[in-house]
Amino acid sequence: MKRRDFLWLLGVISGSAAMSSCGSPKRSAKFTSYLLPPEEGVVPGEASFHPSTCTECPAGCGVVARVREGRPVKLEGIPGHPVNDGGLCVRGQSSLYRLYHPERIRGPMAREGGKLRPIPWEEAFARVAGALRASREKGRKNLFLSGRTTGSLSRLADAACERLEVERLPEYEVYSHAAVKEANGLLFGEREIPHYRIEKADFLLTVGADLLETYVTPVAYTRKLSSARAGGDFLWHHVEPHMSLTGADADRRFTVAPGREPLLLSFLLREVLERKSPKIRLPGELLAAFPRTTVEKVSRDAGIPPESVKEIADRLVAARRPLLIAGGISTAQPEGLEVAAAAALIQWAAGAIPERVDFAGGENYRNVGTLRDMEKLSARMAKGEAGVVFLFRTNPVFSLPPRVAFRENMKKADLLVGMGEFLDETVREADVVLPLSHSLESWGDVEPRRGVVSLLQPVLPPLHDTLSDGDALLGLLGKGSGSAGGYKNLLAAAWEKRLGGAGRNRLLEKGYVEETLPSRPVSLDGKGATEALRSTGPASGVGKPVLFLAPSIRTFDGRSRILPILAEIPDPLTTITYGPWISVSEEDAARAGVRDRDEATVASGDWKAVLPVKVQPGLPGGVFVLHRDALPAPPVRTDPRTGGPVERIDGISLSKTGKTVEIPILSGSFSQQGRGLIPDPVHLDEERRHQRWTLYPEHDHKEYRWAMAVDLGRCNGCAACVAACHVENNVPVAGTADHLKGREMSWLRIEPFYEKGEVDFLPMLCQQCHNAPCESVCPVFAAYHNPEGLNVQVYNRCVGTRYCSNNCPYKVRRFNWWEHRWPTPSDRMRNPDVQARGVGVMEKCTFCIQRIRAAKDKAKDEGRKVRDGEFTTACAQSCPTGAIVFGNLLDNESGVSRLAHSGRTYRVFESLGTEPSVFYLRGKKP
Amino acid sequence: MKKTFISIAVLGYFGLSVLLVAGLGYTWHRSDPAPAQPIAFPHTVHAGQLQIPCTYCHVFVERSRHAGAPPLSTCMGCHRTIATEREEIRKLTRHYDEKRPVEWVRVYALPEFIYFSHKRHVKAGVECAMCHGDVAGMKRVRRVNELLMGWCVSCHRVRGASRDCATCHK
Amino acid sequence: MAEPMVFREKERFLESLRELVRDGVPRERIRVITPFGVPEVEEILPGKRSKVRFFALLGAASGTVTGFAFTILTSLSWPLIVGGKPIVSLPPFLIIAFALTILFGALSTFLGFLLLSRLPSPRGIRSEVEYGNAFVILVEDGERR
Amino acid sequence: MGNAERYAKADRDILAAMEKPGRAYLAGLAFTATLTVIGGILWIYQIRNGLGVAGYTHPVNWAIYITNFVFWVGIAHSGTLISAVLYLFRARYRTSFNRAAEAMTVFALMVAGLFPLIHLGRSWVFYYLLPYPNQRQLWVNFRSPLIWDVFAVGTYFTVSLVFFYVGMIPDFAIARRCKEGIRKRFYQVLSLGWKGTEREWRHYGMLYLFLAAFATPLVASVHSVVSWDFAMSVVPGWHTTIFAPYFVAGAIFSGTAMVITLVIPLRKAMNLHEYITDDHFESIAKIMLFTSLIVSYAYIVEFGLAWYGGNVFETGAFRYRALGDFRYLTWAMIFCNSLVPLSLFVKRLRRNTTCLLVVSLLVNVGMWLERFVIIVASLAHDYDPYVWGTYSPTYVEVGISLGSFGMFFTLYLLFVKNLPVLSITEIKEHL
Repeated sequence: MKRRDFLWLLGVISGSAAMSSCGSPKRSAKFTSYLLPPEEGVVPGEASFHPSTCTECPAGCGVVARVREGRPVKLEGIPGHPVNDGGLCVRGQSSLYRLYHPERIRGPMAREGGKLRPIPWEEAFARVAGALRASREKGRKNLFLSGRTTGSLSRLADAACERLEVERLPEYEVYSHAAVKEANGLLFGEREIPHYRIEKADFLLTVGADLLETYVTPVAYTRKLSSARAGGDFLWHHVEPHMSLTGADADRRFTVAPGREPLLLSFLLREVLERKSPKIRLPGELLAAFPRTTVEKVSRDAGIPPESVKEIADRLVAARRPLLIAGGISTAQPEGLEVAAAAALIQWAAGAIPERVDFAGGENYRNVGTLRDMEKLSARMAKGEAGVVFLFRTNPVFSLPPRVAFRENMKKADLLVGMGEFLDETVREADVVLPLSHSLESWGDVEPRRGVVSLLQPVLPPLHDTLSDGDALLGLLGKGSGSAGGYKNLLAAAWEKRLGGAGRNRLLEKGYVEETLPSRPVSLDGKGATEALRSTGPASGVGKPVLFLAPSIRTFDGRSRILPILAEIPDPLTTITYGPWISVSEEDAARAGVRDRDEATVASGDWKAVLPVKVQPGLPGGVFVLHRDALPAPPVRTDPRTGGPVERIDGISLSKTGKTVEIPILSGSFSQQGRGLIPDPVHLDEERRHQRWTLYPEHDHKEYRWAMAVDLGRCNGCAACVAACHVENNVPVAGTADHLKGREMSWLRIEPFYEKGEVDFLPMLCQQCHNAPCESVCPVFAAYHNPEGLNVQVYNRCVGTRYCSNNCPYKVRRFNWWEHRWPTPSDRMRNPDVQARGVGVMEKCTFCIQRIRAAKDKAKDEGRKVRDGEFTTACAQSCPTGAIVFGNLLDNESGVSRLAHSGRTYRVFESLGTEPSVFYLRGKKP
Repeated sequence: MKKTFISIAVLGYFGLSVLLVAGLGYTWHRSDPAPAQPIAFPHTVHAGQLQIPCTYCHVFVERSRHAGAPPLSTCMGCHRTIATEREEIRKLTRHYDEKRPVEWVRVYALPEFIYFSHKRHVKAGVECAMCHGDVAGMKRVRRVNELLMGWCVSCHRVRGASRDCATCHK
Repeated sequence: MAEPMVFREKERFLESLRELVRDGVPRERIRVITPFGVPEVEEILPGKRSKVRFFALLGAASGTVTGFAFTILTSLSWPLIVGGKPIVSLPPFLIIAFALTILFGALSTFLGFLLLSRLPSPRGIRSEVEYGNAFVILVEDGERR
Repeated sequence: MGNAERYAKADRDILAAMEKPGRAYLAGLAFTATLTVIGGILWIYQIRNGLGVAGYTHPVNWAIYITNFVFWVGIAHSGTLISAVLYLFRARYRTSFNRAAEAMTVFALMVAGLFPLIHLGRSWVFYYLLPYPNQRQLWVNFRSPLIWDVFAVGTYFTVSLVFFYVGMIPDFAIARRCKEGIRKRFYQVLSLGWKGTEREWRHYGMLYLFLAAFATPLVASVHSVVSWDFAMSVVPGWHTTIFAPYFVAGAIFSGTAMVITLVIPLRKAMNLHEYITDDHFESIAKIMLFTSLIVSYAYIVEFGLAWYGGNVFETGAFRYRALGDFRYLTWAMIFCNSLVPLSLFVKRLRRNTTCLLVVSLLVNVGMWLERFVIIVASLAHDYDPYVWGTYSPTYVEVGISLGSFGMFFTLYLLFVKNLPVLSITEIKEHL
């Protein structure tokens, strides 16, 4: 029988009793029998795991979906996957909500009388086909615009466009990394983002590239960084004009005056050429673009202390395997090309190519166009050249600056075909809407990096009347219009052809295949570059103060805004959940006399916006930061040389309106108030003084005592664990109103504490205290200590006195102030192993007790104890840096007990004698 | 005068409490302990006369938390040939041919906040009958107990099984 | 039964009460009704001290015992560790025991009072005889008893 | 005039209070009853929608409801103090207050008892809090201060009720004589057929003595237990050893204040000037002044400890209390509880009922604020700075609180019309 039928049956087989936390079971539930015995190894009520790929952002991390009752309930990174190797970011963890999002398009629609009305697929395809013919006869051009596509889908799209005589436009991505590609193209003839092999470097210098947040493939970089750091002698310097999470995690962070990066880089280039690799000769006229400077000049103009400039240069020169990555904000400036080019030349000069800067396994951004391409497109549509325009998984209306007038111009086309999951700003305008399935409902593959094939496979039948990307395209070709599965066979053949039978099976089994590509040496060609660099960039504006449109770790370029979980998870640096806001440096705040939550008008020329203020420590004066997705249609200019966007707005003025806006800033204080939550490593011995003595007899644990170790040196505040916890434990979405009252529901939070512009992150979850204050005050034993050292909360015993929360020094307990709603079908993403808590009940983290239960169940079947590392909590599993280690403290061999007894260990508020089971490893990077 | 006053009070009080108890009793047992099934499957015949072991049909009981209903193919294994003329069997065959799974009505259901594993109990040597009663003797399966906490706990006490709340409470 | 002697003044009533006693009327046959407690009556007609005390003592004692027994036994019936405290932690149990001591003590004293003073007495409730603020002496004649 | 007349007069005067109610009375009753009903409706609304309708925030999990609970339990105390402790001390002036005070105790406890239920997240499973044999085979956690509350307050209520009733038995006997019709029957039953024989009086005396003896320790114990709800926790600002005496003193303080607030109008309305004289008020005022001094001392000690101890959490908590979001309430509290009562050092003011009324009202306000500040301000800023928050009540909380006052005064108004407001027999005894 077909896989999806089977899955469906699996779904209904144990449609167990309806949710009811009030105690009395609903007894009318039905349950269904199989037609045939299920495949071997599949057991109802037990989770099954299916590999696939995350499509929340272009990075293409491998994920394995945990499926219960035929529904995926959790995504986790695939260990060993060439991209993310087990890690998954906050967006990836949350992307499950995209699948179950209540606002997804339920079926194909067409515009009738100005309103979109549902129509059958056949009709939809027929209309499109008709329109294609019509406009072809009219001599108009049919256009196909998509977001970044890779692998088989990209090929299919090409084929389809060719067949239908549709012009396939350059793909549109907000973050096209135009400058980097342009520079590499001009210098080495590789219009591509190379694969940076950080793990092979001993010194990393990043300029503006937000490796840990959104830059190309953040999880991959994070993993690589961790492995590089694990290697020992590794140092990471980060240079940026603003303040980013990435900067906060770097070993040394230097702020450079906006647009002055080229100065620093020219200096470094000269240094490298003279002191490191004198043999290398660069074409003189090319070198002329990077004039010789002095430390003093650099430090004066770029605003970096001379000793720091020297420090960077010396490290760069001294390093045996240096690596330099420039990108992100720094290359999205008028000086972007210089920055990128200088960086590329330093890489060249320092001999980072091809070992550490690998073009052979590039990041597959060749087909991605630029902002200029979109301007062209808009212009063509304005002229009425456009016939049918396909808008495939892309939302230009939201992200393009108003001057491009994309929305207005695209209306001039004969027919707009919107293809996507949601009625976003673009699809909303379409005449025909073809709803696409989520990647977890679709067959497919992606090639995030050349030589890496990652699998997409359906783990549940489509929730709505949608088609997978491939099937939709096939439908346009009139092939079995709308019938599912056509694409699957195509893929099977394609994989067979490319990978061979063995490879295909490996792909289906493990979810990915990595081909070993021969590393390709590149040759430097100075001419084109010299030309480009001579031609001046866009007017560099009046300079400071400037506003940067930075990418957001929570929403990427804004595409993840719709995921409610991400709105619930605070922005790591500001702890703001429901935005928008503008980050203002302490200096500017003092000057403008604004404080947190004050409303301010930001203006530059004729552009202005009114936003609440958040004062951001560590942000250099004269620099404002706004997340790219904060306002639709931001006023980005186009760099004539790279075609890329200029995401820096110059000549900013900020003035307070006098109003204050309530925005949920979750942190009550960004200072530790001298309470030593993250004690200074200097005071190591002082902690030891709190040797606890007690009147009570010790209560012991027989087999297990579950404990956790959190390495603050590794934690970079990326909040992936928070999202993982949300999904794993059915943590409800509270909403703005409650967040304003501080009634967030998250069981795990990451507390940022600032000191002199430096930020440290403290993941705070239930400490599972050995002597828990919360337990003894509960009148009904809803909170008690179980034999395995867990601080269990029995939800349906709880009467809601909330005394436990009062008495918790860590305030990690959450109370259900309301009956939280799970709008259908999002209720189906709830983890059936965890109760959905009802109104008036206190809830909290119990170290993913459902996972402990499962592991013990398995171990019992095999008549053994649970092995260390056999399972772990959701947060620990998702952590890209492996900062969280979970295990059995009684087992001296276990990772956690080794860490718990290391010299760097401390516990929060140790002096209270609560004896937490969460051990923190203090101090900067290991 | 006084007497009536008192008697009214007394009557009112007891009347109320009686009503209350009755109401509670009603809500507790509101669902039919022996619901009619889409196909009248007689355990008396299969488990009783034919002595077919429970696990022959409830295949998952030793492998999963759910006992699971038999795949229709199992039924058809015999009923392709046996008693094909009977109305109920015709129903069954129709379901099978039209690939329509049978929607059985639950007799036992635990609240959503409870973790219960058939596997663990079977492996611990708990007889099916201990909870489900003499199913072999039931023409239509009847719920023999209400699965209230105290009932579980007493057995756990007796058998020395875990009484950690987290064993059963999610 | 003899006519009740009714007095409106406390002093007169006490005098005649003394007379009666002096005249050798057996104490058991004299009954007195007063609008409020008159200590002198106690002196004139010395009776046994009220037994209510013993009810108080018994009640209180049983309260203490119950308090400790109840808390300890229930805690042991399902031992759950909370806050790392011992299963049988007496200091908190002492509070319960104390509360129950007072409660049982007070209630049993009250019951004792009702018992000893034959209250509530249906006859008393129904009877229309009222002496108001008067002080009354009743002398029951011998045959009756 | 002779004793007999005086006795008769006492009967008349005091029972006069139970005559047909006037307009003012009915209006008052209507008003308080409405408040009660509104409170009830709001409570139902809260149960249907969840505690979100209240102003609770994440760090501040307890607020006005618990404040009211402590406040009302505190009010209850002076009742027992006056009727039991002063009885043991043979304090004459007690006679004129004890009935009113006892009634106050009982009603205050009825109101107080509701608040723990109102503030429960799931009020409908309140019975989980009661130790009774159940099919779950589960009992309650006797280590939890909240269970101590259940027992302490439960006991306190029962004992006070018995004490209250026992005190009234002989008076019922008088009432049944003076009243007619259904009310007569009513008092007949309540009087249990009390005759006034020497045997009855003998046992009665003993009973009353013992009840007083049993009730006396409750004055200290109950509010100590209530204070331990806070003192037993780890919250900085709650976790101090002085809480028990501090709260007991506060309770008596607020209680006496409430007695004065109630009795002054009562005396005026029912012109009982002969039985409740200024001397009586003066002696109560002295108690109030005394306890006020204790409370002020406790304030000083609290801040002193925080300052001297130098514990970062303690100092933080008290700095916030004095200078933080709730500073105005804190200073208002100090003004009402520590400064205003000092005026009672002046004899003339002590004997001036208007002045007394004003002071007692301010003290009531001040003591309510004290509990609010202790509870909310301590929770708002405890250990982890990240979760620091603040709190502001919603109309639901305010409404339910007003409702509680409505309920209390409704009960009190019903009391003055249906039960003897003074202990007639005792008054006669002392004539």
